[in-house]
Amino acid sequence: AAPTGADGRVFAAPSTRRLARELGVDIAAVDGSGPGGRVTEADVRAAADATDTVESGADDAPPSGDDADTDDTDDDVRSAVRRVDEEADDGGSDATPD
Amino acid sequence: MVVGDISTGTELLVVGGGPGGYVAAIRAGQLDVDVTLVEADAYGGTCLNEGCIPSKALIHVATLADEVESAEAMGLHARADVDMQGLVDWKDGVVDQLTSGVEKLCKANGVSLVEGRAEFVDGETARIAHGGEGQGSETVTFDSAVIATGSRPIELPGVEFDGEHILDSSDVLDLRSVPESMTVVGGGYIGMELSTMLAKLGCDVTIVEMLDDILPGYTEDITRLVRNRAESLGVAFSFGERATGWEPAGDGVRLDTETEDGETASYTAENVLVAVGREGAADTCNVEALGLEPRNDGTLETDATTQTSVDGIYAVGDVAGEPMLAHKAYREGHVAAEVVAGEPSRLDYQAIPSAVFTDPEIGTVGLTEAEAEAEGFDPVVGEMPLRASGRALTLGADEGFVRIVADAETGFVLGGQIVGPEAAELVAEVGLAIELGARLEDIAATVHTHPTLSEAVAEAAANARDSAIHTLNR
Amino acid sequence: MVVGDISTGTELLVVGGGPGGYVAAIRAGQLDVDVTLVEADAYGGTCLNEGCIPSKALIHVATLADEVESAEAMGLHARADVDMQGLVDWKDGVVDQLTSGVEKLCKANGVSLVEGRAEFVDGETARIAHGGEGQGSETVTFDSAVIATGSRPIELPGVEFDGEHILDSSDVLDLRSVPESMTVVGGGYIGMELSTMLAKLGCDVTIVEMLDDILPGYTEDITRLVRNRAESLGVAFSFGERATGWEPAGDGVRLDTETEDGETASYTAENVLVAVGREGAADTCNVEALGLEPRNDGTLETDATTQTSVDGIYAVGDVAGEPMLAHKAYREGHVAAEVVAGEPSRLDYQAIPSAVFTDPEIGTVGLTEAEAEAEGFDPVVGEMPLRASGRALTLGADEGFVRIVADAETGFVLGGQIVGPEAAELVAEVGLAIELGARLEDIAATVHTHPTLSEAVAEAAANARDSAIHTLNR
Ligand SMILES: Cc1cc2nc3c(=O)[nH]c(=O)nc-3n(C[C@H](O)[C@H](O)[C@H](O)COP(=O)(O)OP(=O)(O)OC[C@H]3O[C@@H](n4cnc5c(N)ncnc54)[C@H](O)[C@@H]3O)c2cc1C
Ligand SMILES: Cc1cc2nc3c(=O)[nH]c(=O)nc-3n(C[C@H](O)[C@H](O)[C@H](O)COP(=O)(O)OP(=O)(O)OC[C@H]3O[C@@H](n4cnc5c(N)ncnc54)[C@H](O)[C@@H]3O)c2cc1C
Repeated sequence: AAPTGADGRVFAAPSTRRLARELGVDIAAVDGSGPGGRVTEADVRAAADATDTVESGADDAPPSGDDADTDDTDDDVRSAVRRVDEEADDGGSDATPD
Repeated sequence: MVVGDISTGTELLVVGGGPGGYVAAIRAGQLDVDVTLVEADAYGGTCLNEGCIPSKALIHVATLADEVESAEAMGLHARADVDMQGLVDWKDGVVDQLTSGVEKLCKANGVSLVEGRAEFVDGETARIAHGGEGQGSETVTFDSAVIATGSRPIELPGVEFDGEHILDSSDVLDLRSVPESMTVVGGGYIGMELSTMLAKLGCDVTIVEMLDDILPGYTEDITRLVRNRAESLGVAFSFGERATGWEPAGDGVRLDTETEDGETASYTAENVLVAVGREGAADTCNVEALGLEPRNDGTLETDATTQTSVDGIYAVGDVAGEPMLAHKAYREGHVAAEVVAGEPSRLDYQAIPSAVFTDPEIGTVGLTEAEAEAEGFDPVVGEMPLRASGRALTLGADEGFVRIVADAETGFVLGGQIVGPEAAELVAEVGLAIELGARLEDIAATVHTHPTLSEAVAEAAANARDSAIHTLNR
Repeated sequence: MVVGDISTGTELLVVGGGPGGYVAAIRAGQLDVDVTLVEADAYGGTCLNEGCIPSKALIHVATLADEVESAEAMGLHARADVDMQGLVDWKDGVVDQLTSGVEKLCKANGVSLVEGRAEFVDGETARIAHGGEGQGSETVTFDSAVIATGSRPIELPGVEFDGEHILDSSDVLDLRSVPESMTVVGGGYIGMELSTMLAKLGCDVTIVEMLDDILPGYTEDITRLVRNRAESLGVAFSFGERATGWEPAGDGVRLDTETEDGETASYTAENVLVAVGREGAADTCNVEALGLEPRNDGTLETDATTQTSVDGIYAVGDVAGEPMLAHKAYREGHVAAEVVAGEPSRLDYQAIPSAVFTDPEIGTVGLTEAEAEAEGFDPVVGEMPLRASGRALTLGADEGFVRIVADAETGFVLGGQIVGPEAAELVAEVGLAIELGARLEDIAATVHTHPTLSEAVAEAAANARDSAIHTLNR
């Protein structure tokens, strides 16, 4: 039997989980707006924005940016920003049975 | 080079060049960490030299020989002889190609390679004893270290390995001829894979297992298929017996066993393979100098960053505990390197897949129905039997199934159990679905190529939604 | 039963019991639509009786025989003889099992089955002529109809099929012995699959193709691998030649060809297979009575609900046009049934995968790099050559690759091209990624079982992100 992930079971893509860590968001505490309650990148970003306004970051994950200076990571952060809009309308797949 | 006098510094010291260690080193190199990899024996570790790769190479050829000899019903009449020496030589060539590939990849990614056995001196220094007489040693100072020293087969008291009568899995992968008979102690995945392979090569195999079934952790509807097929290949099983000792008997070995009730039995064969599990090898590099204490099974405790209880000291792969699988080692090595490089990496996978390369093959990932219940889900299960799969029938295979476990409420895919040809490959799609938080509908609505076995994955997902086409819905 | 006098009513009439039709009927039955399926010949259509299934059954056995006879380097010495009659008998058994399965599944899902040829009389009536002399006919009235009459091989003027000298693919799948030689007209996927199979069974094959390469639609780095392997199996190629006519020649056939420049050539062999594509069979059921006009290639135009230009009349499968693949037919049948049942179903897939069961096997899904560019993406491509895959080497296979195409900006997976063992299976994971809108990172971050070919999918995705471990990054 395989162990579950060390962060617990979260229904979100690996890229979304990584984004949450970069933004200092505890993804387990995010309410998912995707199909079935899946956590989307937009949800994570909204949670990050909400946290920012009260000026407190989750202490579990290191902040993104300065020390994560690989091309990979920077690209992903940039591209993820652009994708928020696209991700927002994937709730529509609920509408098609089977 | 002045022998015995060299002292170098490195940002990251990786001890052990198996799947855990070499991946950590390569990934660290990619992230511009100054990294040194020390390997005492052979690059690629157990996996490439005496584990995954050699076993699968031998299994492939044994299976091909058996398959073609049992294909009369398909109009194929064949006689196949395996020359074990030739087979092992070919396997050695495959291993050499891959281990030299690992060496090249390390170098290309900027990893400094050192051959020798590393032992920690303190939290920032290790001594590396070079192999062979008078090869001397060197000292390395490091900022961080990854312990990737792997595991070794567990030895049974009274039935110690001697490489001649009592063999471990590595010995079996280097046989120069097929023994007429073998007693195999242990019906775990290594015991079952090698027993099936040996039986297909014509060896009379008897499996002695302490528990009352093979393949612990797998449900009975899976183990039964593997047991039945092994029996039809001539493998005999004795359950509930513990090996206690052995005697030479003629040219072979008499193995003595005992049940829990004290009943004894004995099995005589050309040799004995003991495959009763593996234990961590945390004891090869003096971890005590770091302030670490291995657990009873020789493994080290780690957290989601792969870090041990000591800051800056990481452990990955078999030495970091179960599941002792190469791809778990890969992932841990990857995460360790990224954490050392300052990335927000974590072991955050939902599931580690497993495969057993028996006949039929098994591929599983995530939760079984019972596990899903235990985790508090209300599971729904979909199944597609292979006898209803066109592709399976064209392969002459009709035993096995694809089973998908999901959460009834949300449809989220939680697990998959697959038995049959290419099960280890097919489980990849289910694994991706689990990681992505995909739902049954997502798999069922994805168009799958006809005729393939992967269609059975989609049909199983549809079956859980009562909309399968090629199998009856519940 | 009073012959010729029966008149029944049904909500949904499905004409044709191939993959398109039987899936439409079963799905409609599941959704409690009153459905009647009419089949003139054999349940399962082309796919089960003379297409996908029989071809793959024969290919499997021919490949097994060839593989085992070329395994000396692995220590496996074998001699394999295929008795074509036995092989075809076995294949017929597989087909029977599957076609009777389709019949049972139809019944279990409440589908009324009628054997006979349906012709439309008007927009709500069809006449069904029962097979055989004096079997009479019946009239069926319907609310909606699905046309699923499939396709047939295109006939070449001057080289018409006669089942003896000039064969179609169905004839080749029913050969009672392996011909010594065969000229194959057409290097598309059917021509290439059957040529490879015949060559492996010992037939001397010459392929005559009008274009200048095999497998139109595939890139040259893929077709080259298939061409080279076919050549090493003894297949000869003549490109740029059009078949113009034939003559009996001794016990065989002399096929005449012409280039664009008017140069002529001829090829003599035991027989000729013509496999130059398929055309829709919209002309079998008098669609004109519905007010429909088939296109030049015998297919009908449909929309995303599978509906034709006439309300309530749907067309699915080969008769609805390219790609003429069974799994495209399945999906269209599924959607047609759901639309008839009032569900908001649409053909909304992102990609239809394809496989070619040549040697090596090809599996593709979604966009190639060039197609992605043409669609306005800035594509990034990741690749993992199989010679760097441990699993591939243990299978004795090192030609081929996994290639993943993604959008550079977002990382969204757009396509995959896979060449090598189990390519048709492996492409399933890439298809799921495309449908789910997954990113390269998602595939790369999913733990894949070692040792499997599916790891190469993850490595290709990682390679596109410059973080592959087992292959060099660009
Ligand atoms: C027969 C068999 C079949 C298997 N089949 C599979 C399979 O199909 N799939 C799968 O996933 N797993 C399989 N495994 C398990 C797999 O081999 C291990 O999980 C994997 O090798 C663990 O990798 P690792 O890097 O942790 O350790 P290892 O591969 O054991 O590598 C450890 C390395 O560290 C070196 N080392 C140890 N101490 C020191 C030191 N002090 N200084 C320097 N170097 C040191 C060793 O020489 C060794 O090379 C199999 C194992 C066996 C035995
Ligand atoms: C050699 C070969 C290999 C192939 N391999 C593959 C493969 O590997 N993968 C793949 O996806 N596809 C493959 N195909 C293509 C595949 O077979 C077709 O795409 C598929 O069968 C199309 O299904 P269909 O239901 O549209 O039509 P068909 O399968 O052609 O079925 C149509 C049915 O309608 C019946 N019919 C026609 N007119 C009437 C009428 N008026 N009344 C009653 N019944 C009627 C016919 O008897 C027939 O049974 C292959 C084809 C060939 C020839």
